[in-house]
Amino acid sequence: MEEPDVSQPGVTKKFMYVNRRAPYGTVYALESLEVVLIGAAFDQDVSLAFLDDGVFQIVKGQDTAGIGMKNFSPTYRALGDYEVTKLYVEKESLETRGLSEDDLLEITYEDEDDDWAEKPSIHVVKRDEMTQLMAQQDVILSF
Amino acid sequence: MEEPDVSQPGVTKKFMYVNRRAPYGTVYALESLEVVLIGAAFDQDVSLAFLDDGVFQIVKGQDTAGIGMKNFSPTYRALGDYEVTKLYVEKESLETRGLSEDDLLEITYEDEDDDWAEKPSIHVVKRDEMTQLMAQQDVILSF
Amino acid sequence: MLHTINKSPFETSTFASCLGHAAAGDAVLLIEDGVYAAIADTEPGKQIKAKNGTVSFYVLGPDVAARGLTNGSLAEGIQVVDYAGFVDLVAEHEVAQAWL
Amino acid sequence: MLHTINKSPFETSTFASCLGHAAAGDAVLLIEDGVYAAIADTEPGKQIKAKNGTVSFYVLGPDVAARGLTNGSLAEGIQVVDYAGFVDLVAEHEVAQAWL
Amino acid sequence: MEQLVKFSVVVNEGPYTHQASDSAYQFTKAALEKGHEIYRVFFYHDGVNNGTRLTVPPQDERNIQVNWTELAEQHELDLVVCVAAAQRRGVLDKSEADRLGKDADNIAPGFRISGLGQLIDAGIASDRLVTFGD
Amino acid sequence: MEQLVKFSVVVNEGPYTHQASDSAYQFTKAALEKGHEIYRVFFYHDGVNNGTRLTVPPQDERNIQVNWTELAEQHELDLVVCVAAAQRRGVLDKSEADRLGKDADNIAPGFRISGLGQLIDAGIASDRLVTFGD
Repeated sequence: MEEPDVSQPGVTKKFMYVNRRAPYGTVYALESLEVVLIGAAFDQDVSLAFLDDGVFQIVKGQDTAGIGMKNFSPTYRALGDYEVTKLYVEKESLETRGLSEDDLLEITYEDEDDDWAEKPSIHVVKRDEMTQLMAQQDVILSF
Repeated sequence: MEEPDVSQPGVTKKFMYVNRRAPYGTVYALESLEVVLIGAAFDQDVSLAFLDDGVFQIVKGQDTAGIGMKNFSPTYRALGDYEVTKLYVEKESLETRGLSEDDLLEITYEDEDDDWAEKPSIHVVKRDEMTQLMAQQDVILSF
Repeated sequence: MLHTINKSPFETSTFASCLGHAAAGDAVLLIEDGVYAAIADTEPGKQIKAKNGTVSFYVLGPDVAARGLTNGSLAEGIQVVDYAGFVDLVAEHEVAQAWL
Repeated sequence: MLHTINKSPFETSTFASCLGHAAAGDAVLLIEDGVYAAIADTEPGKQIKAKNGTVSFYVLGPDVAARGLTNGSLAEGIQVVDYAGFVDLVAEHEVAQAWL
Repeated sequence: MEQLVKFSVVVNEGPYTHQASDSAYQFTKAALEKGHEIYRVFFYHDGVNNGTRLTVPPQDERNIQVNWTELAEQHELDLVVCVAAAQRRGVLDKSEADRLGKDADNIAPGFRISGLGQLIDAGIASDRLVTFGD
Repeated sequence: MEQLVKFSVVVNEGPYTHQASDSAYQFTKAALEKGHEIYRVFFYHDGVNNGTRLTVPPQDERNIQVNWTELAEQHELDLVVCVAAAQRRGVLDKSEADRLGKDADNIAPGFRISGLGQLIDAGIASDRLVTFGD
């Protein structure tokens, strides 16, 4: 049903998914993740940015049994299998929310260029680094 | 289609409609106004509160021709005809937004208890007065 | 009066506006993304601590757990309730006002 | 880069976040409820004035008129465009980023 | 003993996009379990989109419309979809569809379409009105 | 002379509740009037609700669905409704309805249902991607 329909096989663009919203209160986080998974089939240069309330998406220990909704946070941990390995998290956004990197999911990938060594996908960056990363993109998808 | 179906004819409750959102960007202001108009047939003790971005709903001079949406601001001026005569506007909300009472629609009603004298429906109140008004209500509808 | 807040205090001004209109003796219940206001040692968490006593603060436990927050990470004095407790709070207060 | 903002700066943190991530030479276009940020002598209006020059600010005229604001009431230096001007701005910048 | 209360619930957002409908459902269920009466659940704004039977969520996800329909069946709930809001957004029952010249309808079992007066009536007739929205 | 550009437009909110669809429509129309190409309009999240033919807005209000349908007819626009988002929210075409065992469909003329890959493809194939949402 979801066949990759790569109309321009030669083109590689830098895609950034910008996540600025908390999970569960609205569906944007979940449906954004669905785009990332489908997009992974297109062999583009993909990164994810988590800033503002978006950092709450990757907080560990989520347990949704009580609200009757699906806990989709484990899917972030599987992103490495889809070759999505660059997750940039804004330091200032964490701090404002009383969070540190220890509160986040452990998300890693196996680096095929380095004997499949397991490496962290999450990079905590300062706001001005985030600004620079955004400036390098060809396509920015925000939901 | 919209017959008033007053199930408890003897009951009069204090209803307050709390408006906290700007018009046009979202439909809440318009659809809230639709409730006020229908609600007027029920002979309750009705007031409207405008605070936060809700004060933008009653700014005068709205011209929606360029965005292809209906300008519903004239309807606020007709509220007196529906015996909706108490519109409380929060002073602090106006000030934060660079507005004063002069920027608002002139909304008046004819007072049947005072020889049909024309009187202002809008009352600019301070935040603590707004808090007190809210505390007196039986039903608060917020959209 | 019972006030409910369902928005993140870091994203919208709803939390601030509600606190600005909560009278002494009122109760405030944080639900959905509103529960983020309860995180201790944040700006909203400190405001809750400061206002606690004048106003009673509650947070919906199932929404806290969904978001990976632990009850221990919440600002002091906030009471955690479940949906049945939410129902009780509405029943106990004459009017419920939703801050959306 | 062209940034678009469609939220009121008085209601959400979108405006603040966008300005915090706009690089020198970028353009910012205010649309829908985002146009309220352009009102002179408000906190966001002052921030626009302060950042103007480093970043170029635009506002969508039809959204300004719909909300009863006059071009004279807008912060100094903001340029008013129509939908055709919006299209031009997107065309002139390599990437458009929507701050929602 | 706790005092029993007559509630009405207002749902202002559609299914899935916002948690409002889920929260309203959990609240309503909890109130019924405690023996309270639910006088009415009123769906307004995008909330009317909870009342379409055409939704097909993924199998590992809750079916919000079916949840409401089943709760209504179990407890004889009055689920009212606002007619004006529903027409704007394309939620119709058979008679509305016929009257408006539409070739299909999509209202879900257990929901009925009626006017905004039903919301005001709920405010008057209920002890408490609880609103869920965005 | 101005350079012509290939745009794609993303619409993330449904009709009426948010201005997003109106803004996207005005933008698309203006781009076409200037001679630019619109490669695709992609409807995601609640944006899929723009694609139901069952809407009946008041007569003095714009008909957002009809606006899109007519613009698509005039300019051969590719209006794509995301299948996953549409199923969650009850927007179906005839073949989806048949396949999923639903007794009605509601897709509007000029819209087609397809996968999220169409969004990524639009990002790759277009010079500019413009998003309208909430």
